[in-house]
Parts: sequence; C-alpha cells; structure tokens
Amino acid sequence: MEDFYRELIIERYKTPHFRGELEPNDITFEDDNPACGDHIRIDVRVDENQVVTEAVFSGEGCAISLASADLLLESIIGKSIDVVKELTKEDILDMLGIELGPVRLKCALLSLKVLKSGVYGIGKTDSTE
Amino acid sequence: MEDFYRELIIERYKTPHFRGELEPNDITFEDDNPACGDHIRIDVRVDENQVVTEAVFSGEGCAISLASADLLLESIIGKSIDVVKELTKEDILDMLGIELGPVRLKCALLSLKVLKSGVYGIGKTDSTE
Amino acid sequence: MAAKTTTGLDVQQVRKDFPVLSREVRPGVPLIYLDSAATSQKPEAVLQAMNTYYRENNANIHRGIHTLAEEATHVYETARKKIVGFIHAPSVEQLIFTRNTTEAINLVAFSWGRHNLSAGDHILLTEMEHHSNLVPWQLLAAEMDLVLDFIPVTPEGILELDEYQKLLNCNPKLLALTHMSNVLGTINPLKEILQDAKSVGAVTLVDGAQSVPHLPVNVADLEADFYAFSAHKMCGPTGIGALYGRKDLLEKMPPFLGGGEMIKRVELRSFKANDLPHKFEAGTPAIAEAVGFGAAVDYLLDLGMDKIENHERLLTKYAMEKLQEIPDLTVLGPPAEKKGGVIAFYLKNIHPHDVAQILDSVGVAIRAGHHCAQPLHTKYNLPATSRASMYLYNTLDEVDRLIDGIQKVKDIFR
Amino acid sequence: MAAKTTTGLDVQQVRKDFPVLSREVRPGVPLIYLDSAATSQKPEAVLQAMNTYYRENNANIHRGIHTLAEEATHVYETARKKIVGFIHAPSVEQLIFTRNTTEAINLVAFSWGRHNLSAGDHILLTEMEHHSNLVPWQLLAAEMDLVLDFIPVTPEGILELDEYQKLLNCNPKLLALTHMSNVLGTINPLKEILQDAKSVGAVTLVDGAQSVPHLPVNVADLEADFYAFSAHKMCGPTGIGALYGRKDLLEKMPPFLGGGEMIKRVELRSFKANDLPHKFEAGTPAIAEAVGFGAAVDYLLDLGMDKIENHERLLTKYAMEKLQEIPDLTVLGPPAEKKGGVIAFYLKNIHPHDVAQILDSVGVAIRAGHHCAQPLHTKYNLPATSRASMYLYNTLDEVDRLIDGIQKVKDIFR
Ligand SMILES: Cc1ncc(COP(=O)(O)O)c(C=O)c1O
Ligand SMILES: Cc1ncc(COP(=O)(O)O)c(C=O)c1O
Repeated sequence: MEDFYRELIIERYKTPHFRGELEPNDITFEDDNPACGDHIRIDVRVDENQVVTEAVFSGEGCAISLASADLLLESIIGKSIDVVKELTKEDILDMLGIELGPVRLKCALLSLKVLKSGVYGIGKTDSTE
Repeated sequence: MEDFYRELIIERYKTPHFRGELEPNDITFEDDNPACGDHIRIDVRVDENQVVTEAVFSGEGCAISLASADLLLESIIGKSIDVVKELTKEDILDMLGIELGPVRLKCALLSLKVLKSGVYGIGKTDSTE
Repeated sequence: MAAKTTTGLDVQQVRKDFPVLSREVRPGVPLIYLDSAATSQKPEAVLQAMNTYYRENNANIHRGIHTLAEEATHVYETARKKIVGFIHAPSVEQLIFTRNTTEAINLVAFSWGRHNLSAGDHILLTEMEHHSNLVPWQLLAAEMDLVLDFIPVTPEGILELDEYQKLLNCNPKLLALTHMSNVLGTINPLKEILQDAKSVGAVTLVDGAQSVPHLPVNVADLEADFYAFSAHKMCGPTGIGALYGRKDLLEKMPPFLGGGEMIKRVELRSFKANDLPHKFEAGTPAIAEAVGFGAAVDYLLDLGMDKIENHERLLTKYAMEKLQEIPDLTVLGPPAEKKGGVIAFYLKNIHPHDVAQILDSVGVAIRAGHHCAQPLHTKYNLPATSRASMYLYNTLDEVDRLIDGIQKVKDIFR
Repeated sequence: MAAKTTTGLDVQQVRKDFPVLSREVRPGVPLIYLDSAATSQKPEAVLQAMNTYYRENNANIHRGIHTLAEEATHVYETARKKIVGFIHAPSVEQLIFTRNTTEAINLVAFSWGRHNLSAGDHILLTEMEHHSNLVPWQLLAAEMDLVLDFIPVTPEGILELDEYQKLLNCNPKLLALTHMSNVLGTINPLKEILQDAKSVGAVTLVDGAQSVPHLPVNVADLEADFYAFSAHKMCGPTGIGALYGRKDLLEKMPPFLGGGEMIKRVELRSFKANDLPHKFEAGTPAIAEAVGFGAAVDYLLDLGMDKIENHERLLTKYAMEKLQEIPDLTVLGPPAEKKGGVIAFYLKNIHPHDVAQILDSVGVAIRAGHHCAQPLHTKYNLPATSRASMYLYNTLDEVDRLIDGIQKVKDIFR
C-alpha cells in the first residue's frame, strides 16, 4: 500500500496546492481519460520571457491523477516553456515516487498530456505515452 | 485395410452388377454428396404389386459409395417398396461389413438417400442421416 | 468466518480445481479473485481437456477422412451437443459457435437485422445493457435508419415495466436485453418480458453473458428467439462463445461471414450455403476452445447449477449485508434477493480506481470503471464504480477480506 | 532413408517438441501427419504458455487495475508485438487479432469494402483462391453490385501474368490473392504482382494462410495493404488469426463488430470508436490464444524460418521425385522449385477418398477433397484430389511411408 499511496499522494489529493482556474490566462487546455472519466483542465500564465508564473488545475479524478496534476504544476512554476516541453513520463513517475501499471499510468499522465497539449497549441501529444 | 476395403467392396466397385440406366422406369432420382463430388442416379422398375423387378445405378464416386449402391440395389430386387422404405443406415453398414467415420458414412449412405428420395417421391430424406 | 456453506457445494474442494486460486499476488498476499463477471477462472479439467485435444487429436475438422480429423470432428461436435444440453436447446443445428457474446450479437445484427429491418423500424433495448448489446444496434441503426428505444431503469436498478408496456406500442421489431445486468446484478423477469414482446410480434434476443454461468437456463422454456453467451465467463476458455437461435429464423437468415466450412458448393462467382449450424461458422473454428467449452459445461453440471446458484446467493446476501454496514458506501442495484453475485458500489469522495488499487495491494481483485455499461453510469451520474463479482469458488472468508480491504481504503483516505 | 537432413534443422529434436507425433493411430501404427496445410500440430511450448496463462494470470484485459488484469493485458499485448515482429509490420497498431484468416478477410470486405466500393467497381481475384478469399467477395459483390474478375491459372498451376496485365485495365479497386496456393503449392511472385496493382491504384489484400507458417514474410517489404493469416497453421492454437493493415486505411475504416473494447465512449444512441488496433477487436478477445500465438512465433523464430523453409524444400523436392515415379499418378501444380510443401495429386481410376482412407489405415494422414478450392478443381475437371502437406516436423522417412502407402492403394485397386 505504501508502494501505491504514499502519504504525499493522499495529501495532495485531499488538499491540493494548485487547484483553481485562471481567467485570463496565457495557456489553457482540458482533456479527459475516457477509461475512467477523469477530466482535467490546466490554466497557465507566463511572463514576457515565457517563464511560468502561475499554474492551476481543475476537474475530477482519482487520487493518482489529481495528485500528479498538483505535483506537476508545482514543478513548472518558475520554469520556461521550453523546459516544460521537455517533461517526460519519467519526470511524473519520479514525482509520484511509485510504480504504476498501464491503466494507472494513464491516470498519472493525464495532467502532463493536458499541459503539453496546451503548451504545443492544440492537439494530441503522443510523446507522453 | 481389410477393415475398410473388404474384397467385396473393391470387386463391386470395379465390376458392379447393377450399373446402368433404365428408360422407361417407374422410379428415378439422382443426388450428390457435395463434400466429395460423388453423384449417383438410381432407376427402378416395379411390378403391379409394387415389387422391385429391376434396379440400376449410374454416376461417379468412390469405392465405398459405388459398392454400396451396387449392394443396395442387389438387396432390393424382389422386395416390395414398403420394405425398401424401411431400409436404414445399419442395413447398408451390414452389407458393407465395415465401420466408417462420419465423412465416409455420407459416401456409404448416398445411394440409400437417392433411393429413398425416389421412393418417397421427390425431396430430401433426413431419416438416413 | 467459516468458508463452508450450507448450500451443498463443497467450496474448499471446488477451489482445489482452480490452480490460479492458490496463487499469491505478491509474496505473502494470496489472491482473492472477485472479478468473475469480467472473466471466470478455469478449472484444471478444462485445461486438461484442451491439452489432451492438442496432444492427441488435433486436426482440422469436417471433410477429413484420416483418424485425427475424424476424432477432432467428433470432439468438436460432441462439445456442441453438451452446450445444447446445458441450455436445453431443442437441437444441435440451433447452436452456433462464435468468438464470444459480442460476436453472437453482431451476427444477429448483421444477418437477421440487415435482412429483416427497414428504415423507421424500432429496436427496443434497455438502459442497463452492456456495450456489446448496444453498439451493434447503434451501428445498424445508423446504417438502416432505425429507431432505438430504451426501457428505463429505476433508481433501484430494476427495469420500469410500465414504461416497457408503453414502448411496446411502438411495435418494436426486436427486443434485445440482458438476462442479468453485469453492473446492478439485476436478474430480469425474462419470461414475462419475452412473452409481452412476442405478443406484439417482436423477435427477442437475450444477452446471457452473465446468466448462463450462474443460473440454470432453459432457452426452450424462456422461448427466447436468440440467446448469446461466452465460454470464458463460465469456467471455459477465451476465444469461444455461442449463439442459440430459433430454427426457422436461422434457416431464413443469410450467411454472416463467408469462407471455408460455411459452404456446400462454390463456383467462381457464386456459392451455396451449408446447412445449419455450419452456415454461420466460416473458416477453421475454435476447435480446442469448443472442447474446453464442453469440458466447462461438464464441470458445472457435475457440481450442479442449482448448488452453484445457491452458493452465490449466500455469498451475495452476506456481502450485501456487510457492505451496507460501511458508512459512506453505496451499493448499486436491487436488494440481494433480486440479484446475482455482482455488486457495484462507490465510496464517497474516493475514486473507484483508488479503491481497486488499494484492494489489489491486499490481494483483492475487483474491477473499477464503467464495466462496459457507460450509459447506465451516466444515468446514475457516476463516472465509474467499483465492482466485486462472485462465482462458485468464492468463500465467505473472501467477502470478509473484501470488507477489510475497503476499511483500509477508508483509513488511507481518512 | 535417414530422417536427418542437411538443412540445419534437427528434425528428430523438433519432433520431440510435438506430443502428438509420438501417437499411434491404432496399435502398432504410428501417425504420419501430412495434413499441416489444413492445420499444423502444436509444440508443447505453445500448450505450456497457454496453461501458464490460465493457471497464473487469467483475467480480462484492458482497463483492469488488479494484478492479474495487468498481467493479462501485458501478455496479450506482448503477443501482439511478437507477431508484429514476425511479419515485420511497422507498428503494433496495425495488427488486429481475428479468429482466423477467414474472419480477417471478411473484416476487410465488411469494413473497407462496404465503405470504399460502389456499384460497377471491379475486384480482382485469382482462380486459385481458397473459399475464404472468394466467398466474402461474392457476398460483397452481390450486395453492392460489384464485378469479380479472376486471374487465370495455367494448366501447370501458375498465374497467367499476361492476363493479369490485361485485367488491370479494368482498374480494379482491390486485388485479393493468396501468397501460396493450398492446393498447387504455387508461391506467387507477390512483390511484382502487388506493385503492378498499386500502379493502377488498387488496394491489395494477401491471403497469407499458407505462407506465414512456411516462409519468412515481410509485409513492409512486400508493401501489401492487408495481409491475413491464422495461428493454427503455424504451430499456434485454434481460435486466433491476424490481420495486418496499412495504417491510413485502417484509420479511415469504420468499425466492423460493435461491443466492449472497441469503444472509447458510449452513450445510449452513439459511440466513439477506440484507437487502433482495438477499434477492430470487439468483446473479450482470445487472450490465451494470443499468448499461444506469441509462443508459436517464438518457437518458429528460435528454429529459424530460413531453416524451416529449407527443410520443407528438401522434403518437397524428394516427395515430388518419388511421386512422379509412380505410374498413373499425376501431381498438380508447378515443379518443386516453385512450390511450398503442399502436394495435391490424383490416381487414375481411384477416388481420392479411397486413397485417403487406405493411407489412414497405414497411419498416413492426408486430406482428400477440394481443399476449399472448388473452383480450381472445377477448372481442372477434378471433383477432388488427394493432398499431402508438410511442415518442419516431417521427415524423408515419412515421405517414404506415403509412397509405400500409395503403392498399397494401387495394389488394392489393381
Ligand atoms: C490459402 C488459404 N486461405 C485461407 C484459409 C482459411 O484459413 P482459416 O480456416 O484459418 O480461416 C486457408 C486454410 O484453410 C488456406 O489454405
Ligand atoms: C452482460 C454482458 N453482456 C455482454 C458481455 C460481453 O461478453 P464478451 O466480452 O465475452 O463478448 C459481457 C461481459 O463482458 C456482459 O457482462
């Protein structure tokens, strides 16, 4: 159990640090994981150097998907968009600190998928899979 | 081998006693076994008491189907049509004196099927299967 | 809690027949398999029947003259007879082997549907259908411009039979519904429902994926026109299912897939279809799987379907009682008396995926999601639920382990 | 005659892998299995892979969170990867599991055909096709008013390529042909043929039922648009086959069967299809069979497809020489160099059924009939032929036993 639900995940799920919506924003995108009905929207503001100043998420989901959204956004604040573009599946798994099977992996990566879709303009990103 | 190809079968296949066609005839019918392309026609003459006086077959087929046709016709000459109607799969197998798997059974029973179809008027007879 | 029940089924003995049940999910954590509605486990006897087939008799069937081909044909057709007997179908010609329930339903949609329906015709379904009994009709409706009607489900998970009567006024050409819901567990009062459909001239198709494994089913008595089910949910192998059909309907239906086996005679530009049931079995069939299917039916009959049903009733009743004691937990569907051993539930503020994963960590295998019944979940405003489903090899102890596991989930999320 | 060949394949070792090969057909009469074109025998490794799956990992795949479901999903998708590798397909999305070759071809007819063809369009086939690559197109032609053309076969059993060029002038929308004939043994010069079809804009489908088991096949290099084959002819289980397809074609094709697994999202009256390859895999798939299919591919790769091919060439050459020495015996098809290990023949005045049955009495299993290629037999004016077909486990000794058996047939009918 410790393997899957580190305290960090439960804590971030129950009291997320980056929940909310931003209007206006510079980047916004939303998508869902049809397998479980999870839905995430991410709003981002950047400064004139394309550095992330604010980032929040909203939506519904399981602990894994919401905690990973919260941890992901924490990690990008103060980073440039170019750095955000380089984020990978491994970065997310490192943040969560757990191993996941294929179904839960989709939960964990939903926020990254949404973020990247926003950052690259619209469309699907296969690079997170 | 003796099991399957009693001398009788080979002999009747190579030199059948009742091969031919009868015109005119009282009963005639033909049918085939689509599984192997065998085709048999049977012509029968009966007297005023509905007793078979003459019976011959023509067509193409394997040794089992042609030998059983020949043996079958031999067995009905002098019999009444009512007796012919009672003939069964077992009668044919007794004549052949061998055991047969399902595919060869269809070969062996083709002539009976044709004969019964003729005797009962037209149509398929399932009673031989 | 003793695992021995008073239903006549010696569960501990039964469990020994299923090799996977002695498995540990990880060291020290034995498997508690509560996902039989998705697929059942297989007794060793079924595996051995298939092994024996492959090691001794394997050959392509029909038309073969050599010994192995005759043996293979024999065991394949014997399996068909066993399954025909199991559901009390009137004749072997009425039992077509398919890949699964899904293919069986598609076969009816393609072959019966496309040749008996026309634009504007109504097809009556229910809100509790599995995707396999929805999507084929959606595809057909889109192609042929048909109207799909749905018998609503009450909040308790029961078909609204008053609404059903009203929908019959649209003169549906087909009623297709499930015998037992794979989410709610609801066992529909099939006989009356089918009777009423018949009285307005509708053809009836029953999705028996969840019923045939768990209840004694008699298709002749039910007077279903079509009845579909899968081997893999009833102790049999994957890769095979069956469609039972009314003879006159099957006879008039054109072939579905074209190829070897389903023909009597072929020319370059035309063919003559084979007799039933071969007309609907194109290409080399799932021969070993048919053998396994037959062995599964033998296994179930040997134990007795009534005993299996009773055992599951006991488990369901017990599980329902225990689950309903848990605060913040809601069970979907009707009370225990009206349902089979399928229990979908949700926990307030905890996602079913998290429930399933934490349960897995204590060895308890349940399913989380929409269980291929998304419209039903939409209706109840639930994106997903957790589902525990039981079969002949489950014990009261295992139910306790489920309950303990749920407690653990709640502790973690407290 | 020594069974050891110089092809690098240790046949005696290989034979030990196949339990059925040590069987006696009746006491004292060992089995000589020469019917692999109908279905191959299975090595123990394939059976064990399926047993292990059932005894340890069995669960329904996809969407499942518990350990068994993840393991089952993993082994199923791993099998897909293995098969993709075996035929050198560019990606796993392009490999759809079907029941067999027949279903794979029907899938293309239903999904690609019904949505890309219209009345008057030509489909080009050949006179040597198996019923499975004829009847689906006949059904489609009848439904859509299409024209079927046929590349003729020479008396020697080779496609008439001049005629082919002329038929291309009809601008066929589809060319569907076999890689290797299951009667003549002819291996068609596929690459050139497909190239020419492409040059007139035809989509191409290859029936690989007889080629994938026996030759190294590279679908990317061949540039086939669709390629279909069956596990049961290549040491794998019954109940599973595969369709490879060009990605852009598959993506644009509508779903074939509707149900679970093939959807992304379902509402009562509409659905959104899943991504490739799942879009075409409706319902619970043949999971254990996929595992067995993967194990079969591992087995063949382990031995080496080139060695297997060489071994079969040796057997074919030897068998052809011996058969052609027999008076009154005629072999169909081209000389040994141009064919695989499939040898159909007939004996003057002796029906193939009688040949097969007498051979069976000495343990030699061959097939007699039209081998699901009735139009080809009609063309040659033969209601039926006898067919011996060989695979990696056959030996030169076994060919001798066949020859002895044929001599016995002739003695009996002398
Ligand atoms: C050339 C060819 N095509 C298609 C098939 C059909 O294969 P299946 O029966 O596995 O669908 C066969 C085998 O019988 C064959 O030899
Ligand atoms: C009620 C119901 N119908 C249909 C199906 C589909 O069965 P299969 O996937 O074997 O085709 C299932 C099982 O998933 C089911 O529970």
